[in-house]
Amino acid sequence: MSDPETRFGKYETAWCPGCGDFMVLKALKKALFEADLHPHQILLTSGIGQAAKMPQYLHCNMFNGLHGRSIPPAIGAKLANPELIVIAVSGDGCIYGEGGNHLMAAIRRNPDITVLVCNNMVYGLTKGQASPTSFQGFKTKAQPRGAPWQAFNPIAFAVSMECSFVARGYAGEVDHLAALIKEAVSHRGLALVDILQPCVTFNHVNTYRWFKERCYLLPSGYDPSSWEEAMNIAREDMEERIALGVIFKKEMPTFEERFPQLAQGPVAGRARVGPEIASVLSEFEI
Amino acid sequence: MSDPETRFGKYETAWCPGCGDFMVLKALKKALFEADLHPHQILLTSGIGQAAKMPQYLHCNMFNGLHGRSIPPAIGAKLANPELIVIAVSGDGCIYGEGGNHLMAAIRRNPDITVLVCNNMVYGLTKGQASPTSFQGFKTKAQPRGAPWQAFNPIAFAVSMECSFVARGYAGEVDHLAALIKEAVSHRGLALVDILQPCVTFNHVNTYRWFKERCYLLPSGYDPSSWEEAMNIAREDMEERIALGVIFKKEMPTFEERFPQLAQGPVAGRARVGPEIASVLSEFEI
Amino acid sequence: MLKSNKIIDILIGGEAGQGLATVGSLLARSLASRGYEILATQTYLSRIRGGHNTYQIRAGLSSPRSPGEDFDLILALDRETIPLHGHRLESGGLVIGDQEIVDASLAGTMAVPFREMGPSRTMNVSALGVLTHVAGLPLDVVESEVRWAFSKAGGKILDDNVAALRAGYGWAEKQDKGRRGLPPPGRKKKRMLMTGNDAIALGALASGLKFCAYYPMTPATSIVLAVTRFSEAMGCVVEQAEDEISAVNMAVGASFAGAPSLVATSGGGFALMTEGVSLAGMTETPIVIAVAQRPGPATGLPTRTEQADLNLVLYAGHGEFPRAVLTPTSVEECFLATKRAFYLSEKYQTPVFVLTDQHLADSLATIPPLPAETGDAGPATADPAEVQAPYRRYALTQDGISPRLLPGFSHHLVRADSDEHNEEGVIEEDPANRILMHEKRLRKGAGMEQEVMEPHLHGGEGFQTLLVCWGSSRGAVEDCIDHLRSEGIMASSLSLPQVWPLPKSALAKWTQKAEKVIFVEGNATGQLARLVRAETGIESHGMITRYDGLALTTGYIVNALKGMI
Amino acid sequence: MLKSNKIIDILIGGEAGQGLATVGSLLARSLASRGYEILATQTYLSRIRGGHNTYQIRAGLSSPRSPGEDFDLILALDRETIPLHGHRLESGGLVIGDQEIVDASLAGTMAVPFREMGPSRTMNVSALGVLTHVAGLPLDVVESEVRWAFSKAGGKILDDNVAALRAGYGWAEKQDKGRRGLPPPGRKKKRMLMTGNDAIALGALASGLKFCAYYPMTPATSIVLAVTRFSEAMGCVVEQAEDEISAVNMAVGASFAGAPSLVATSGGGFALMTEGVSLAGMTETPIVIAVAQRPGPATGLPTRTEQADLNLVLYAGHGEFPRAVLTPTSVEECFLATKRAFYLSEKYQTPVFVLTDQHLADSLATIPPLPAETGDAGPATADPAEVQAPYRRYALTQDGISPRLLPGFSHHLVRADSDEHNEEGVIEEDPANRILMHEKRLRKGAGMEQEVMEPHLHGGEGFQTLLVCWGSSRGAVEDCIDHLRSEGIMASSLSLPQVWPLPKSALAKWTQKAEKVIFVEGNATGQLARLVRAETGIESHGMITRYDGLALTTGYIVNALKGMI
Ligand SMILES: Cc1ncc(C[n+]2csc(CCOP(=O)(O)OP(=O)(O)O)c2C)c(N)n1
Ligand SMILES: Cc1ncc(C[n+]2csc(CCOP(=O)(O)OP(=O)(O)O)c2C)c(N)n1
Ligand code: SF4
Ligand code: SF4
Ligand SMILES: [Mg+2]
Ligand SMILES: [Mg+2]
Repeated sequence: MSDPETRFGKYETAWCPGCGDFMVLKALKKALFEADLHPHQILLTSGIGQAAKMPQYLHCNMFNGLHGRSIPPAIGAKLANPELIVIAVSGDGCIYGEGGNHLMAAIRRNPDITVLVCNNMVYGLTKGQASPTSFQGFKTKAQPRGAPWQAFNPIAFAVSMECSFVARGYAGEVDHLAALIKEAVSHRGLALVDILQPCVTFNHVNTYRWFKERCYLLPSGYDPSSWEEAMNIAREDMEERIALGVIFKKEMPTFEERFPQLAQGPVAGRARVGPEIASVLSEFEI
Repeated sequence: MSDPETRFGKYETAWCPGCGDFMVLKALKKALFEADLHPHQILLTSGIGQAAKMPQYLHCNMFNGLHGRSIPPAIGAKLANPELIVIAVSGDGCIYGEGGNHLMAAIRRNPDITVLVCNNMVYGLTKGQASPTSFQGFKTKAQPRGAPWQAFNPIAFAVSMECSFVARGYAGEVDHLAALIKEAVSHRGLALVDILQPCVTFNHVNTYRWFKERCYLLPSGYDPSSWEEAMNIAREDMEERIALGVIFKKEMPTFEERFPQLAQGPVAGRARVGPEIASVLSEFEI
Repeated sequence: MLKSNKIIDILIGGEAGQGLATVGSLLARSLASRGYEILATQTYLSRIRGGHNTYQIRAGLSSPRSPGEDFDLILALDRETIPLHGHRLESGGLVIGDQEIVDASLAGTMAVPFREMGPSRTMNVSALGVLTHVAGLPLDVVESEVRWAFSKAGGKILDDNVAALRAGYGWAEKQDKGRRGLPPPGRKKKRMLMTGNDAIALGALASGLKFCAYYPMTPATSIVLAVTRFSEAMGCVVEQAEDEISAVNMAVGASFAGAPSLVATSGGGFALMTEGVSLAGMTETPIVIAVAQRPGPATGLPTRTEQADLNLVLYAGHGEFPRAVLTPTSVEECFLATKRAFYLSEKYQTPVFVLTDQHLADSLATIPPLPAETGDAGPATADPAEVQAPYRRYALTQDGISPRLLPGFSHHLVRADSDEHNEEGVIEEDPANRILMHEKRLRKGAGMEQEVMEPHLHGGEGFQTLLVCWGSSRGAVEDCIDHLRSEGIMASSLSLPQVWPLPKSALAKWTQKAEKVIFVEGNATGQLARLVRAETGIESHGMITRYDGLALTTGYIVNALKGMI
Repeated sequence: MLKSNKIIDILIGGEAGQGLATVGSLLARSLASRGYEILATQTYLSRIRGGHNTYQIRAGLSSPRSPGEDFDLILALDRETIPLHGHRLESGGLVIGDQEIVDASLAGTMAVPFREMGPSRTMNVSALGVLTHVAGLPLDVVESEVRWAFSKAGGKILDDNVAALRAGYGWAEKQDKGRRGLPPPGRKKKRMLMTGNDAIALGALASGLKFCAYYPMTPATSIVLAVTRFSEAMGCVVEQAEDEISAVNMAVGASFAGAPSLVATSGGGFALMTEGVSLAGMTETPIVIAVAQRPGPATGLPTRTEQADLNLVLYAGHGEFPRAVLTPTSVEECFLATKRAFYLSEKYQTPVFVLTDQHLADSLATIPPLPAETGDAGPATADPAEVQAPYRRYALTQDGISPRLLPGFSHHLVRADSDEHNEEGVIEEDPANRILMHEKRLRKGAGMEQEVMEPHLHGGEGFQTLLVCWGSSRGAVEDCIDHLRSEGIMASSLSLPQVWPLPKSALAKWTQKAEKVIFVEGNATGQLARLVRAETGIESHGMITRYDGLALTTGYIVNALKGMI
């Protein structure tokens, strides 16, 4: 198993040729490989969408759930078995749209999971409606006058909520993205990686070229522990420049650590009903 | 109708004596009165909770909907009839918890509605569970070890999303609150007013005294148009000091303005099917 | 109405915030610890203070099945109690209230000078003192309950309350209104005292519950509070989710990972979970969903009771997949049915419901001790060593049940998919595969049909009229049967603790013996009656329905039966 | 299978992204504009590129009711088409494909040198050119459709496509494979061409639709896209919501404010809306909900078809409240049923469903011109001047319908409440009020029962066997009846365009004449059959079900009937 594809498999996909998701998949395999993780240690959860097909193409445990709901099963599984490396991966519509409330709550909880958002700024699988991250004015069949909303800025949102780890990657920079994902997976706490992912079929505005012209790597001296710096980066106008890298980082206790129940290891698979049940029942004796 | 109670009525309530909601109701009536609004011009929507009972006690149009869903019917009604003054009022659990996704999306849309959150930092009606704004460690029957999450900071969240109008009021300062609400209602665009509201029954941490010791009014020179200033205020540690006033303000086109359909007035109540239907159908002739 | 002299009925009425539930539960506990069998029920409003609530206790030498409707003792803590309930005083009964509320000159009333007995915040405990004497309870039994209840507060609060209790008792002793007590209980049997919701929580914990997610909603919240209370001792993780959608999806994820999981909610919250139920059906993930009904539609009457969400629970979730719906008929059965629910859901790897209502959820009853069985009550997982790679999570089998492995516990990979999938759990859109997988899932339903909980027949095998009911109304229906039989009417009842799969053969067997089959349901449209007709063709000859927010009672049913039989 | 020589069946197979739908719809439009009646259906996969999809066209001199199963012409755009569908070629039929795909030496094949006809991105239009000739269509008819389709792109793209069309046509002309064309159409009748989803959108707009909220979901999205296309012309506000919960709650709010409102979704999205449906029921707010079914559970087969969400739609939402469920049986009826849905929902102030499926949603058909009636099709509101203050939004009336006012249009205040409420809309927890209000709402259901859409009887009044179906399968069932009758079998069919309230008297009338009643449904458990039994006691003698993701076809039904009659 000396390379990512041998370890994590190579599958036929249902993506369009040229889709940025191929590169995300590649980076994800590379990251997991370099983190020395093995398929059975990993649980990938996802919602529904093009990006959400990712776990179908990666040899590991998988829970492919409902549209918008990649995060709740990830948290449930992590609480049941904190030893699993849990990664939720889905699209921008799935995680920032339908599932927005779960992301908000997850950031406040800070479970030790990684959230990868393949952000193509459009709804891919349903054929090209505007997504929360579509730029205002982005024209589609469903929004012939252009998206009528302000675009969602996931980085500013997450930084404002003091999310434990906030990063932005770009599908066009596989090695950099792989390094980011690797760091996100090793980070203790909720790690959000917003991944700019060109959709060659439905997004003719935010193309490879468009990203290439704007993306830059955060300088090596950049300090992600500064909230103010992070917020400045987060608020850069994407039409002008787009920073890639770990933008914000804050060490905090994880959600799982707050449960004494989990101190002796996973509750999943534990001997089911111990003698404690007798004393519990006895509390109701009269 | 020379005073708020004559115009907007006086009802028996189902609140506990001493509840901060009484003062919010008083401030709301005062604000509407001083804004020279009349009952039939106003639509109050709400979710479910103690605060969500507010419209029951105010003489005006009312849509008392589902828990968590005060905002979507407000937007629907506003789009149907932009001439209505639409105000959504509910609790912190309702708007920041169950309904978080709607608040996120509403801020991005910027409809000209007002959102009043009676933030008692607890679930009142269901007898005292932790809410998103409960402080980490806040102990309840449901959270005997204390709330395991970071508290939600609605002000930082809204400012980070460049919400058109962000304010914080306090039930203990009725006149100030009334002025805030009046300003929020006159503001064009989405106005979020987070209202600190003591719950005398289930929140024995964030009490009148606690608030009194920390709350201060933003100085008259404060400039809510500065995002950085606003974010600084938003991020003040509530344990230390709590600013009251209009914290952030940004003029933007409203959501309704983006619909040419609404240029000639409300679609609600319009003559139903005009001669345009013939040309629409003719597009399908073959 | 049939009422033996071995039963006493007590009603306490008052506002929320007056300590009504405190008096009620202390009295209930005292009666139970004295050795009586009790059943206590509550009605309350959707508010924290004010309004008019009641706490009712029926106590006796044998277990009461349903709440009383006429009262031996009425304690009025507010002014509304007497106008609302005064006419329900038994002859010879006693009304107790503050002297400002009741008219001292009337026979059968005790006008108490509560103000003289202590501060107003202990007035409820003074009233308990009066009740203690009148109900013929030894003071020390009640006092030790009061001490237990206020032990945590301690200090002056404890002392004040004990003093208030004694003051009330002492005052009552001096009156000559007699006592309305029960005959002394025999040798005390071992008993437990709990609510329907407690019993569900215990049933879940006794089944190896390891994960519980919820969003607060009356009348389901107290299930989760009971689980929470024991969660650390039992190694169960409990999390309050941001909404019901998250609760059910978290629970499905936790269960997938290997933690037997529970969610608890009521109608509106459950409506939000229905997509997740379908997910559990498709991914074949065990999950138990406790739905405590309250009257809808929408917010409805949030604190009252109804049985109108049977259809919702039967058909919730898009697409077709197997499920079971258990409808416990008593507090004790809440425990048993919940255990059954975990057994079925883990065995058949599918969602299973425990469907109750506010009436049962809040019913406090003495029950025989519950068994403290230990052991591996949880999921039957396969032995990873005996499973061939690649592991087929959805292997096609004769009974539709695929050997289950947990992710992370072996080198096998566990792959679950909400899309239609092949045996390995990979998305597959081919029609032939669809047929195989769809039929595999539905076969599990056929298996569950072979092991349904059988209905309870009451009244004996000889009858002309058969009343059929489900869930919480069993007690009232059975008391009604006893009453009818005492009047020479040949009626029996069949109470269903499980409505899906439907116990078809028992229904066929008993209904065909009846001249008249009458369904008794706490809803307006007769949801069980329709289900039975759809599934078996069995016709009902009448329907007794109730949908005013209150529980079905013996008197209500007897009344409604007039003219029907 | 019965097939007249006045019908031609064409199948086009290929990958997503190859322009299959473009060729298909251009050919369909050309056939229609030439004066033929057509029905075009699609199967596709849940992906944007690749996979194997089909586009089928049946064209004839009279309106085709259901898609063909054997083909006169098969166009293979990919390598999978021939292995998958080759055996379904009619004798004398023709297979057309690139010379690298088909074997030129076989009779009945046309191996086309597409590469020589232009760039690969116009290969689909070259193929259309070949089909144009073979199907006996005049080149200019098709060319004008191509010009129309590419007029927006214009320039080189337009020119290249026209050239490709001509190249294909010219090449085919030179072969001696003959033509498979239809007899020339008679005098051209006025026709419209649209899909089931278009027809729903038009039905809504023609009913005065003023607000539409949705979250994208196959196969419902195209309803909303059609509404969007005309939204500015028709003064209708359309908004893509952040999720389905918001969509339905927005629509309820808009409708409350006075805008007739529509939401459109499919099973999983609808599951999320069910709490909102209950809200509409309780607040008595009109709303029309279009549910286009696809196979579940969970994500299931997102682009395929099924009729398995009938139960969900019938019982969605907690608590009991009136609703209507319309199940249009053809593209034309999608328009009529949607108009009916708005009429019912506005009249009875309650949620009404238009329940279709992917098969009907995506069916493209020629239909008689739809009436462009103008007028006040919307809600009947009361005259504010004649309403006494305080306005009672929930005034108790005999038919349960309370006079409706809109907020902001007069000095009256309109107060809607999701809690149980009194006549003025204020929360009220009293049991007596509950009974009045609950019965008031349910009375509206009784009213709707008086005006159900009657079922369609096909085959005549003399029959031994009666097939009963609902929704999209009508066409296949009726073609099956014609086939059976042509073989001397006395069978008729009853197709239900409305299943709730159930057309009980028509069902009773026709089923009692039948020796055998057989239900035909696109689900595994026979959901209509169970509903009919529950409501009427009518038994079925057999069931034809389909749940592989494909539509019920005439051949499938005829096959399944073998041995049954
Ligand atoms: C509850 C629900 N609503 C809607 C859908 C339909 N749906 C499937 S994928 C999708 C959007 C996909 O967009 P995104 O999450 O951005 O993923 P992408 O395809 O762009 O990778 C939608 C709306 C669904 N499957 N379930
Ligand atoms: C879908 C749904 N879930 C849960 C509930 C139960 N519920 C009613 S109010 C409430 C919380 C109220 O808290 P908050 O919104 O903070 O209002 P407060 O009572 O504190 O004013 C909950 C959980 C409900 N009515 N509907
Ligand atoms: S539609 Fe876009 S996101 Fe989806 S596979 Fe194609 S290129 Fe990728
Ligand atoms: S419980 Fe709290 S929020 Fe509710 S009425 Fe009482 S004091 Fe107010
Ligand atoms: Mg996307
Ligand atoms: Mg609150």
